[in-house]
Amino acid sequence: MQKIGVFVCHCGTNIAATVDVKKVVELVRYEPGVVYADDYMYMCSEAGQEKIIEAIKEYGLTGLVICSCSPRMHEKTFRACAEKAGLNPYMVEVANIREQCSWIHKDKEEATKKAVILARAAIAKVNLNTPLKEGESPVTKRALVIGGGIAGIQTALDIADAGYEVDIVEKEPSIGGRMSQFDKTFPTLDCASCILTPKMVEVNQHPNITLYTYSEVEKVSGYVGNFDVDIRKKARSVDFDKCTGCGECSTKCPLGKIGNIPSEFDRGLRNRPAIYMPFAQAVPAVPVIDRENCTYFKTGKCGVCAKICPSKAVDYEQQDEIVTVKYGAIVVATGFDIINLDKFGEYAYNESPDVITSIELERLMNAAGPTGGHLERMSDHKQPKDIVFIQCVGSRCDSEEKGKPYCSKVCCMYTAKHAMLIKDHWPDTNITVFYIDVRTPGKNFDEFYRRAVEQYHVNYIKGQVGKVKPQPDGSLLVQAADLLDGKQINMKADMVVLAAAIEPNPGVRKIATMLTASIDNNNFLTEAHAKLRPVESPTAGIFLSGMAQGPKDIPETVSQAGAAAVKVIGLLAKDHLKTNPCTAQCDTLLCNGCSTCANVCPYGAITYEDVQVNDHGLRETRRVAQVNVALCQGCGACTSACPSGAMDLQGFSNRQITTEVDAICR
Amino acid sequence: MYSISKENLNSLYSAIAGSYDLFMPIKAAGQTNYGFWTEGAEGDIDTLKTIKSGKDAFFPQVEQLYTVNREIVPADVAAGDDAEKAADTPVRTKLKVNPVKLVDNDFVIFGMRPCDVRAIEVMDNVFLTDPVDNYYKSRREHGIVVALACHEPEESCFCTIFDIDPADPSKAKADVATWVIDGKLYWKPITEKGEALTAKIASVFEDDADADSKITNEISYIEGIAKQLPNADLSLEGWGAGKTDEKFKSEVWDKVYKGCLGCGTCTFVCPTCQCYDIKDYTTKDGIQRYRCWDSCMYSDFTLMAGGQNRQTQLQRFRQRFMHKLVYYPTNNDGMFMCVGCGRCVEKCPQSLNIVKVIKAFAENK
Amino acid sequence: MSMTELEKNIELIKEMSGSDPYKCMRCGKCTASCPAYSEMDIKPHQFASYIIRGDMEELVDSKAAWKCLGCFACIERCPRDVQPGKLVDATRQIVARQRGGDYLQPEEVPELLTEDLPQQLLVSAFRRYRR
Amino acid sequence: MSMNEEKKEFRPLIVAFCCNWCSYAGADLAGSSRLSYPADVKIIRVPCSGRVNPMFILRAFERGADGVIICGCHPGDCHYSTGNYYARRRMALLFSMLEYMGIENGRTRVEWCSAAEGAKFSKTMNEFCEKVKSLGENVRLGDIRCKN
Amino acid sequence: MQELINRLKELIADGTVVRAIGWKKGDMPYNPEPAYFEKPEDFDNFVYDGFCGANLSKMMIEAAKLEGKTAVCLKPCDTYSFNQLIREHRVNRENAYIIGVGCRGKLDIEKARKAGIKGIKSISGVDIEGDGDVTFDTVYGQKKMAYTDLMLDRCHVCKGKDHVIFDEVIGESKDTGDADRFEEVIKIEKMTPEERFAFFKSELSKCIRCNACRNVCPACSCRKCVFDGVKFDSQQKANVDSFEEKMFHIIRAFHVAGRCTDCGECSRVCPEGIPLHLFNRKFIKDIDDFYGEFQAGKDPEAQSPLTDFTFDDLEPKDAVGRGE
Repeated sequence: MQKIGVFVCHCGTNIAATVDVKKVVELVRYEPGVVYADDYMYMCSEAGQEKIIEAIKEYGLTGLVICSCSPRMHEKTFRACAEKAGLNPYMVEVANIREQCSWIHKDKEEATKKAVILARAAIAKVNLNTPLKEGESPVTKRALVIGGGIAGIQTALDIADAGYEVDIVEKEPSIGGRMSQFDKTFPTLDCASCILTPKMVEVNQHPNITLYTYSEVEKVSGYVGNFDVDIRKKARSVDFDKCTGCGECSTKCPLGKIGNIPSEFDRGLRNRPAIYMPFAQAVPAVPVIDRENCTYFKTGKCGVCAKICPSKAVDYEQQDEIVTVKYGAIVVATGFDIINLDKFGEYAYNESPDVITSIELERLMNAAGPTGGHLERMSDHKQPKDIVFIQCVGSRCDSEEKGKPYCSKVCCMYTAKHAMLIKDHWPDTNITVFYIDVRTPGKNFDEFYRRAVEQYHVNYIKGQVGKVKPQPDGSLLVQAADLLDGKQINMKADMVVLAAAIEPNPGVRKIATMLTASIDNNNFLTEAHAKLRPVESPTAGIFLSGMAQGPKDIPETVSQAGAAAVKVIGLLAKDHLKTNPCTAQCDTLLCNGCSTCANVCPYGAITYEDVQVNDHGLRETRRVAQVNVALCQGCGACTSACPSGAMDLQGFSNRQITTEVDAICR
Repeated sequence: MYSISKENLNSLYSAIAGSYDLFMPIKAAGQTNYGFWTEGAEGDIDTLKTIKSGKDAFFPQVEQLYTVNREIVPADVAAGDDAEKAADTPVRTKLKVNPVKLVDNDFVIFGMRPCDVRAIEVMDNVFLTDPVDNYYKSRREHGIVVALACHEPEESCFCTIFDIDPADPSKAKADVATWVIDGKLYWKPITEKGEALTAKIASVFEDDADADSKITNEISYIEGIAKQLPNADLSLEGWGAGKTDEKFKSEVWDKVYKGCLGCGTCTFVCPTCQCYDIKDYTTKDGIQRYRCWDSCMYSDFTLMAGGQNRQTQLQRFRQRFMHKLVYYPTNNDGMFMCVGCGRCVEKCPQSLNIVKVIKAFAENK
Repeated sequence: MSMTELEKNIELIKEMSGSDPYKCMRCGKCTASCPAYSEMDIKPHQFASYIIRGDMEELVDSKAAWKCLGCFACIERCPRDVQPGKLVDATRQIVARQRGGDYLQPEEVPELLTEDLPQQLLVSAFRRYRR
Repeated sequence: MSMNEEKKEFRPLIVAFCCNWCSYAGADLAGSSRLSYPADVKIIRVPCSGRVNPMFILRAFERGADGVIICGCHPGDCHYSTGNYYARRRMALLFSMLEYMGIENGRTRVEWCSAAEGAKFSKTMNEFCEKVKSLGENVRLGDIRCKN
Repeated sequence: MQELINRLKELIADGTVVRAIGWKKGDMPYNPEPAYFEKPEDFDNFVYDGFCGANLSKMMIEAAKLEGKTAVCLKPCDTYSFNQLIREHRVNRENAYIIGVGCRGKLDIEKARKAGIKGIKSISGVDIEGDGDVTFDTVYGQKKMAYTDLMLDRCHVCKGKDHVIFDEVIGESKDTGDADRFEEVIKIEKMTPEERFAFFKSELSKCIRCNACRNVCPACSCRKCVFDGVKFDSQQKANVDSFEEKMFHIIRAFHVAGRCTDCGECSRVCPEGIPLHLFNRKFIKDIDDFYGEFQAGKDPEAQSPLTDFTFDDLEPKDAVGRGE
């Protein structure tokens, strides 16, 4: 029989306001196995833990039940506390009477009753707990960063600088990501490529970093410290070792002039050849053949690039290659894109080339962009005089079909940036910004926005635009209302810039599934804890960096990238990881050797061996299941598949769960 | 002699049920088993053998013995008057045992065949000898057995080898003997209990002057049939008291047990098997302790923590038949623990049965 | 906990209109889109605030409640699914109910038609009464 | 009459099996967002919905539960890759069998609920409680011995 | 039958096998028992006729552990069970010599009893090769029944006359199927929930927990059943008219779902005549409906539906209420 101590936490008033803590203590005192029960204001506090330790020593407790917040919050704390007092940490169970009781119920009597039941279930479970010992698994000292934008670059550099090897997998031909498309950055207005390019070069040259560009993650298996990742290196059709990056092939590609292949990098504002580098500073500076559009691949004729390449680097025969690499940690830095604007017919984005998105405006204002940095309308190449910016296009929408429910966070700032940059170059431009709210929390952010208003006289109007109507004269009629002045506005504009909502890169869903990392309704990766573990995924060994986790600007991205790197470094610095002791275990006397469990094990942790058994005196050789505890992650799939009950899960055993059911139903 | 036409049996049942609980063969979902008769239930005395025997009447398959509840002794009570001590006194809990009430109302077991009536004697030897089983005893005291003659014995029957007369229940230790002949039930009280019962329900009967001659004819007809049955000549030579060593060590067991599945069909349909297990069922605040039939054919029969029960099916198989044909007779003046009802002959999934065992030993002498 | 009178009213409007005035973030897209803007003494985006404040009487007495053409532009474009047009409609229903169920029957619509009535009113009338 | 009026409202007993990674976290989120649901729901934490053995579900019914709900990660999001896929098949067959045996539909449910879906968790539990309440006490599956 | 006996004797004589598993003549004309045959004289009692319904594949679990090969007589439907046992590594194929025996449907003596036939002295017309009616010679006179009327229910939904695994086949088989396999299940599905509940309650309340259904089942081959063990605190011996028997029968069927070949042994052996196959067959039907047709034991390589999945499997909520 266990000697169980029950500790009920008030959590200030968080629990005590709705749960009669004293009453819980009185009622659970009588449960089988309980020898001690008490309450305390904050069980997780130093003093609270001290109380637990004292009780363990004084009453010789063999098991603890803590009635407090979610075990996801403090189970670790209390386990460590038990360990301090010499008790096996797995003799602790937490009854969640805060998140699953006091916080959701109002009626005190009802909440108290429920708290008692939850405590009873935990007590019943502890009665069946057995001391468990953590195992150890080795750590592969290499990290994988998925995504080569600023988030991935920064994470990789930080990890590499700490002395660990890092691989970056980028699906585009070059690293650089969205930031490489930007012209200037807020709130300092410094040139994006001026700060990004050096980092890209550094990545390329860093001895600890391996780049897999034009590559994708194909398959992930394993677990923290020991991931096996298949990376598909798509055929570039250009020999990496031979290519000098001279660019001759791109210049000579016949499709460069006559083809109609929109440049992804320039958001379709200009065309590119079939063999191309996305942009001049691309890293690696090796072109790639777009096989879908290339005449040679379509018809077998042409071959101009291969002929003119001075170093004979073009290789049409190249095949996709799959490499399998072992990693200890994986960082997801898959970044973002902007939403599709098809749903917003009222803004005429698909109707008029002069209605553009902000990211297109970045390209239009960039000296290396399609217009050489000269702001012009795509319809008639004239410089726009009146420019209207529309904020929150697709952000802050109520329903899925309208757009995204969240604030995209960066639009207010980049719009102010755009307005000022335009005014700087072309001071006689009239700029109107229609906004719902101007949101500028951040260092020097509001000052930046005020500068746009006060210094540059950008006209900010509160009121969402209702409609943009292309006019026969080529201008755009913008219909809006000034809510503060109470007027309806119908104004003509030469160009309309839409601050389209951002969304996580659509590829992230597939990657999250492979990694078994969870994602939220908006496809942003979920962090292990919103406040306390913001750069970790709930899945051990998976870390989050950049926009993949949520909207953020460049400085935030860079800080998060660094934070993720630190977490990775912390992991890789260990030679061994403690493994979860809650693993499956096979009772060899009950095992039939039927292999059903092995068929459902996602980790290949179950093997079969012929072993000599002594079944109450009956000695024979039997084929029985054996669990490799280093591989087993404790999901328990095998236990429900096993018909005889031979396979059981430590810490969540069949009898433990059954007894919890019984306790709840009592 | 009392008689009642078969069409009016329901009024007989009603009359009995008016004063007693009536336990009798009832047809439900296509099968006939003993159960308590209530208005609307389909009493069935034509089916020769109920699937389970009627032993449930005295030794139910599941029977609650008592319940145990935990009572809380509050700290202050546990500590007595010493209030200061109370704070440090651990709370105690006390177990409270609540026995179930023993059966105290008379009930009637109607339609028991002579073999099953003999089986009651077999069980009496177990449950009514020291130590007496109170649960069984109370039922025996309050149960009134109405035996029914077999009309058409079947090929699986072999009661005659145990000197049971299927045709004449008045020879059996029943309280009332009955026959069904040509659409009429004839009723003959034997014991005082039987008389008392008869007195209470006499109004439903009519008198039949030819009863005695009809019954005599029926008895001789059935006895004639019984002689023709394939196992009528089965010999029990070599079995019985004192044969333990000889039979236990026999090599024949190894040959006969192999088909055995280790299910409990034979034991559960058997009128004489009386092994049981006692288990606890946890309820809301305590446990219910109940006993239920167990089968020596089960691998977990008498299993204890050390695991030292019978390990192989051979051992279990041997145990069942040794018990019936050797151990029991040894302890009970040669009485066999089998009444030849033939239920196991009919129901064994693998067609193994006591007859085959007896024959196998005879062949391998 | 019992609901205040105000909350009950808002619940009623929610029920009638199927839209939730609390969702409004005052972006003004409805007002921007409103073709009857100049006629509306209470602008579409203000309907939500009026309801939340409980100024039902002002709404009921307003011109706006009757000037809305029911063109559904605001309903179509509202990013928050507040759909002010439905709130306007609910206001009208409240008035209609106050008048004792004096509903307009679809058959009566043609009789009420005059040449001056805008086409859109006709269309919206049909849309509404078909429900 | 007055007896009937005073008769207490039927409160179902609901056992919820929640996987540790998604649904239990979703329940926590519902809690920290103060999104209430009836106290009738009692959660049992399991590592994965694939851990839920049909025996547990039947056990809960035996012991007097009026409804059992299993919550796991969305298909494709299982922390252990595939556990919920197996659970999905198991539960589909089990639920169909219970229906076949004449047990009211609606006493069992499987819901996929992510760690981010506190609102969904709360909504699901509210709905499920309502449903089970409308079905009344579970008399077809419970063991009479547990009622004492 | 003589051909079969000769062949078995030959196999033992030439050392191919050490023993054979077949049926031994019973003491009644209808109760042959599964038995081992080793010596030539053992075969004097060998029988193979219409009453040899037992599925011998489960006996191979133990037999295959013995020294030397064992010949086993399997009817076409039994071979499915054998395949399933191979898939689950419960028998060693190498130690088995499978003789596919012919089958023209197996007989159920209960059918005769139900027809009022009793006091049977001898039976003719049940030979494996014959056709025509079955004649009973009883102490109450001679009775006749058509062979098909005497057949086990399972034979009316025969899986076919082909053996799916064998070393050799002796004798002709006949597909005796003349009913729809899922007819009974569909009939129940069409009842109201109340009717369904009442139906199963009345059937299951007959259960005496003798475990014959479990112990005979070739798929229920656990060394120790969960209902005998303590792993779930589920050790059950009580026979109370409440939940336990429902739980037992649901779990019994659930544990063999996707593995049950629908051999029908459970219903054959139930002393109370409970149609236990209705549980198994419901799972089979659901598996077919939800995940595509699957016959356990047909292909020992095939993944069982319950250890398999597709990304867009049916949601549990759509698995119920389909009839509504």
